[in-house]
Amino acid sequence: MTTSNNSNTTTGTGTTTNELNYLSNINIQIFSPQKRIKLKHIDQSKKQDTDETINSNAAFFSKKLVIPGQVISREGEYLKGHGTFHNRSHLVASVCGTLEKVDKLVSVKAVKARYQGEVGDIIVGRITEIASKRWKVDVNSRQDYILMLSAINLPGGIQRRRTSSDELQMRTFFVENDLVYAEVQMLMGDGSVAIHTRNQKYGKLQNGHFMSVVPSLMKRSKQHYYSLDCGVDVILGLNGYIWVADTEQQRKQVAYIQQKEKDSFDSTIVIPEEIKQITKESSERISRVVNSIALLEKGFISIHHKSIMQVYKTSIKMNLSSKDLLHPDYIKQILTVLSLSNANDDFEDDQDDDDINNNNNNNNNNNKESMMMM
Amino acid sequence: MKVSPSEVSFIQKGIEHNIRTDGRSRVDYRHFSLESGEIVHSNGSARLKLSDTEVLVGVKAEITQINKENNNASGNNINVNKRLIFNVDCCPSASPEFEGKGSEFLNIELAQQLDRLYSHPNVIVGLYNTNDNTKYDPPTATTTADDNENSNNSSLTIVPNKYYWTLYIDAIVLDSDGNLFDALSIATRAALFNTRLPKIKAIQGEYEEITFEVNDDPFDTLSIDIKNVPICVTMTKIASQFVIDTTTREELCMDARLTIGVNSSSNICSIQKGGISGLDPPTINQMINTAKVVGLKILSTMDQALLDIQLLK
Amino acid sequence: MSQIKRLDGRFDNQIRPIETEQGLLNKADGSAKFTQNKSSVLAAVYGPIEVKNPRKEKILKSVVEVTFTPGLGNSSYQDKEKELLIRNAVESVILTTLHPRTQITVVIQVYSDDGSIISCSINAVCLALLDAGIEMNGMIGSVTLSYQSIDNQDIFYFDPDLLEEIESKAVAIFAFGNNSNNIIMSKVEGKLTEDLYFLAIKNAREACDKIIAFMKLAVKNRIMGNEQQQQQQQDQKIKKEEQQQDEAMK
Amino acid sequence: MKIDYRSGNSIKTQIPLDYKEYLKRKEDKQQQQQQQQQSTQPTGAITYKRKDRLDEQFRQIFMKTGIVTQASGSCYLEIEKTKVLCSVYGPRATPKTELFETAKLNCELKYATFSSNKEKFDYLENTKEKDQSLIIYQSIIGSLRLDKYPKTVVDVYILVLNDDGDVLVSAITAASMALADAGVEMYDMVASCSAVCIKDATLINPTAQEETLTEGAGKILVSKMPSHNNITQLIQTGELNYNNVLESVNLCIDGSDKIYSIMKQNLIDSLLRQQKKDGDGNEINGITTNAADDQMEE
Amino acid sequence: MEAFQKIHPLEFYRKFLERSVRPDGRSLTDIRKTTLSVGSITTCSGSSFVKIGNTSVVCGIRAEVGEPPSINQTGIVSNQSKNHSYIFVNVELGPICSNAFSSSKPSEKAMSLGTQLNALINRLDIPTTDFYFDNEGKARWYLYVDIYCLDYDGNITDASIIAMLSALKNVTLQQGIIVEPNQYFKDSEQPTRKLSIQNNYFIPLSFAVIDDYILSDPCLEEEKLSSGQITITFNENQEICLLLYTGTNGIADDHLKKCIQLTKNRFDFINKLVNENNS
Repeated sequence: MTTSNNSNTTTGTGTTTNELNYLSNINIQIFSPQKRIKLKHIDQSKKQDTDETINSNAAFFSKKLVIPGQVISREGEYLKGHGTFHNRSHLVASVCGTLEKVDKLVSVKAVKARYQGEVGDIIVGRITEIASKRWKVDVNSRQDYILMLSAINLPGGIQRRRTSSDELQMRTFFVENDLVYAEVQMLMGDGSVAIHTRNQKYGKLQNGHFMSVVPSLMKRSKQHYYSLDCGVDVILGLNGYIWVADTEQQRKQVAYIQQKEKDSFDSTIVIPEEIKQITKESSERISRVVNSIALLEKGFISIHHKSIMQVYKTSIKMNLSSKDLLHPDYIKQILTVLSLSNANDDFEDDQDDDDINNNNNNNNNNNKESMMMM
Repeated sequence: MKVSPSEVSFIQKGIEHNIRTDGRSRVDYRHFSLESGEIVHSNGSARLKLSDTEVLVGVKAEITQINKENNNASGNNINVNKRLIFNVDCCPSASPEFEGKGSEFLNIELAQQLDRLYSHPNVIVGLYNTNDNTKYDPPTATTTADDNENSNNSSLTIVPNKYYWTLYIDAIVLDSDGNLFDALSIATRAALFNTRLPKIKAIQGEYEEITFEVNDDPFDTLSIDIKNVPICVTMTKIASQFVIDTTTREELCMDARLTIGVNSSSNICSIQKGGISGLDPPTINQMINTAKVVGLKILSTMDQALLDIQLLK
Repeated sequence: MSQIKRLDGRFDNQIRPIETEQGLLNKADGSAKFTQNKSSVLAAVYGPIEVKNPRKEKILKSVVEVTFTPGLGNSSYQDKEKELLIRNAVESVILTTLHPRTQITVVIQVYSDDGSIISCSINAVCLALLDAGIEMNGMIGSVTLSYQSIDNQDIFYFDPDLLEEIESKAVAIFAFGNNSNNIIMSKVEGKLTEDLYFLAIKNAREACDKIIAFMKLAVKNRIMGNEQQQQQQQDQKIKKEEQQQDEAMK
Repeated sequence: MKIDYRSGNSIKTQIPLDYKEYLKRKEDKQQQQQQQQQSTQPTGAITYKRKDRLDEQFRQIFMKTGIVTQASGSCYLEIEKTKVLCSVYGPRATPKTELFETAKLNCELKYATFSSNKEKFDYLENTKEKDQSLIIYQSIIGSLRLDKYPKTVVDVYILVLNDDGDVLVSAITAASMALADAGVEMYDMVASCSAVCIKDATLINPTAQEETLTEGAGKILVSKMPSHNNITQLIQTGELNYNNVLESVNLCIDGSDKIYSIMKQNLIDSLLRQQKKDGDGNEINGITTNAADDQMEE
Repeated sequence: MEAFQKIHPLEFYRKFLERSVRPDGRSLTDIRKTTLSVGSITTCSGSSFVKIGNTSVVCGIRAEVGEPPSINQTGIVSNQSKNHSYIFVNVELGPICSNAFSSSKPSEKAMSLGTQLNALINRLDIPTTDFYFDNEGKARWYLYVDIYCLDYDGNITDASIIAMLSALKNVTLQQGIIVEPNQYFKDSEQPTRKLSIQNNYFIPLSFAVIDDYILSDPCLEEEKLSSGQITITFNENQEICLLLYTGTNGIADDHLKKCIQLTKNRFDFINKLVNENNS
């Protein structure tokens, strides 16, 4: 469709340092002015293109899309839920999104809106402020959520009352900008939301990569912490915050922390360098997973362990290096591949754990196959 | 955007392994696309999208009269003879931090950086006819200079010692995901390439006054030769290594950065250090050297692409 | 000493007729207009009120703020100095310790400036303060003198107009209170010998007493609610008295 | 609010040029043009020879700390005619409730209106002052241990009284000295040096005349913490080739080492001066108290 | 002792003043050491540096050329339009000299001081011919006097006046030629001239009033504690050029007399100081 020039050359300037051999990947597309203007006025192909993606997304959601002001039903037929309002005798949508019906309650879930917590949601957040007896946590929502001192898991999992000395030592647990893995505890009457980390699996996230996507791409499921079979851990917070880390390294880290906590609690645990260490291969894998997620977001496809792995494998099959994943041309290619394979697939989120294990095995096999193909 | 200390160390680890979180090596550039001529009312414009970094540059040419009063005041006065005037505005849409006065210092820093990059008098080597690519000779001084005629960018002269073109280069940062310096310099170069100046004939009237005859044929215009126009490459030091084309997240873990301007004759046109911590001399040497290679590569790729477009027309 | 006739027909020790009006603004707590021929000033007082700028707040005193707005154009550096002089003079009569952590704002708007503008302003502010019912330890009156020497004769022009101010060798501004002999404010610009300066102080003190007496009467009339005509008659009477007294003084 | 220093005058004024100089410049220009016509050499490359000193030689430097009594630390610095005063206030608590873990550094450079004999352009001057403030800020911030002073502010004010070239170097050096004088914890002092490249010559510590000799000449500024061999600021403008850049950077590095030794000496001297003052006082006190003790014992 | 000074500064001072001394060892009438140097700034036509105790100011004068003022340009009668002045004074009290000042807007103190100095200079009666750029006065010199305070420890008025005076005395104006209208050139072959203020010195002295005590040459602490300030400036003929009293409590005539006498006593010193440095 474009007359763009896409030069993708690699340099062989064998000068001085070794690093320069990696010098590559400078891609420039330049659109000429005249062409560009014409495109806008005459060439409709681009527009159709976008329509197509919307359609495919619509198919993907397999749910009804509404826009603000669109009449959903007559009054009395349904109960008014979030994102809707009554106008004369009609129930009208107030946001752009998908229609959801639970019994007689109808609500519209916005396609792109800030996250709104519900009790039991598993989320990833970032500490923004330390107040008395509480932390404030940014969770991609309208306001900062609150993590009470009493709602955290004390080191070593000891169950005891929080003393005033704990209050003074709040900085040893979490400081500003730390990432936490938590669950929504309750919604307070004044609109504020409390979260808690009172479980061994929750707590501070360290030594991994953080990224954020649109919250509506996240799906509620039984599990949000996945150890993908490529050796990468992902935490898919329902608020659109995602954490990616190396399985092996995280396992060691957890073991180390537990060990340390037994010895002495009430002090900040500094993780030694050797435990922070990850191999080059695993950074490569992490970056591929990260890019897969970014690609899914670009294609507006819901993000869960299956879709991530699908992209991951497709990219390996296509023999792409992880950095190429985000090249516009490849994004298009992979998305087409995905939409083809997904057309037949009906997504089931509520899988049993066994199921996942099975899948994992399958995936492992697949992985081997693809490796062999390569 | 914020990062926690453990994220910083994770990013550093990745960079030491030569694999960044988005899969690039230390000296990989992100994919970028340039569009030019978007702003119809300007003389030239370009929009650059480098991943999530997006900048828009517009060039507006104006005729300026050399003010005798100012000019005779001091021959050393550069301000009067400045023919490229830069202005950068970080739009609050790029980041909430740019709201209000938040971007004031960044704007100045970016504009001054561009200003430094273009500080050499021979940045713009000449003009050529857009139609047939023949060189266009600017009118030269026929009479010996009475005033302090400056050699700076003399190709932008309309009437020697009296009138010249001033190019106002306005850049807007629409979205930001790091590497603003490089993005701006590349977009500026493309915008200059895209710039079309109308042909102007000055007619000496009776007495002192001069009237202009502007050629209104939209295709019979002048283009700027960007052969000597530099771009800059920012080398960012993170932990023990340095990388190019950083994302905002990487910039948050940076120790120091060095922005190096390079032109196609592989000369260094400007250097500016940024960031809090220091650099040792060997690293600086290495950085300059790498920047030179990267810069030349970007320039050659860019020139090739620009040339292709011209042929396509 | 012989009387000297000035350009506008006054004698050297004669001040211009005073016209005052109080309470002409309804938003302000107190306001007054003070007019002497072509020099005319409006003063408005707000307070004591909450301190707007917490930095300026004083723990033991109320803050006095003066804004001087010239009749033409924006306020300049010169006006800042006038503000400072007026503020200092006025601050010394207001019992600032009575209302700690408060602010008293004085706004001065010049209608027209024909000399002696600082004196006019101080007098106007004094009346406005009275009108606002702000506690003061006494009244304050101000007068401007210009010094000129003609034929080796030293002459003080009382209440000079702009022309006289410009052509003078020196201009002296004084402010006095009615309950002490001390000088509240004094500014001399130009060239004046020491002896002449003290002579000027003596003259100014007497003139100020007259002005204060006039202001007292004006306030009294306002409180009594007399009809305007009566007031005017009385005004004229006072003026005559003043002139006579001035003459007698010499 | 910035008020033009000429605002009091309704008449437009200008600084007159020297007539002889004007005539000379006119002549030069003609010559240059003739030369240009003859040869195809690029313009702007004027040869220049220093008369009074070597290319890598500094002018006389004088500095003195602690001269502003109201400030926490201050330094007055002279490089022959270039005169700069810097004062430091703080670290002091901020009224802002905003929480920061390190101290905030503010840096403000101002030119006195009479500091240069060029025409003053208010708007441009303002951005120039801000830009140079930023350069100074970046030069010195790396040397300070600001994490030692959480929730505070350190203000650095610099006033240029006389501009005869190398203002930035003077300002950075003075700022670092003033900070040391204020007792702000730092890793090392920052020494700075700049150079101008005219044709093949690299002139260290240029004068105002040398700085403006050719427009767009290569200019380099280096700030470093010598004891860490750490470069905190590096700025270059104008077109230079790679080798030239390296060469002049190295020259500047050597230059800043020289400046550093002067700074060190000055600081030690001022310390000794202070100690002597304090020491004298203590001595007197010591003797008297001792004497009193003796008496008591007896 | 120090704590007492910090908590009750006024009481602390009273204890000293009762014994007729000040905490820094001076008697009530002592003036701090005053030094002066001129011509240290090369980029301007005249300059001076004055130090009174710790207070230091630098004054620089830029000379520029412009057309002669047209008489009664605006039609508005004001102090300046009768004799269009050729000298413009500006005082800068920036954050560099004390943290009491901000850089964003000029302080009240600076503005009123600037006004006073402008008024003072306009009463100097320097002949207009002194400002002629060429012989006929087709163009005139205009002097911009900028006074920067470097260290603010009280009594900035005296320092500024001395600095302004000596800088003006230091100014040398080069006669020049006019090539075209609006093109002015200095010509070093033509004679230079100095401003004729030789016999027009200003002798300033400021006082602070604390309770009933009058302190000459107050330092910052004393200025802060004072209830009133007096500034007196004499000229060579023992005439008062500027006298300013401001304060919250009035002042008696006797006190003023005393102050005037003290100022007169300073005459010789200032005269010598300025003359020595300008020879």
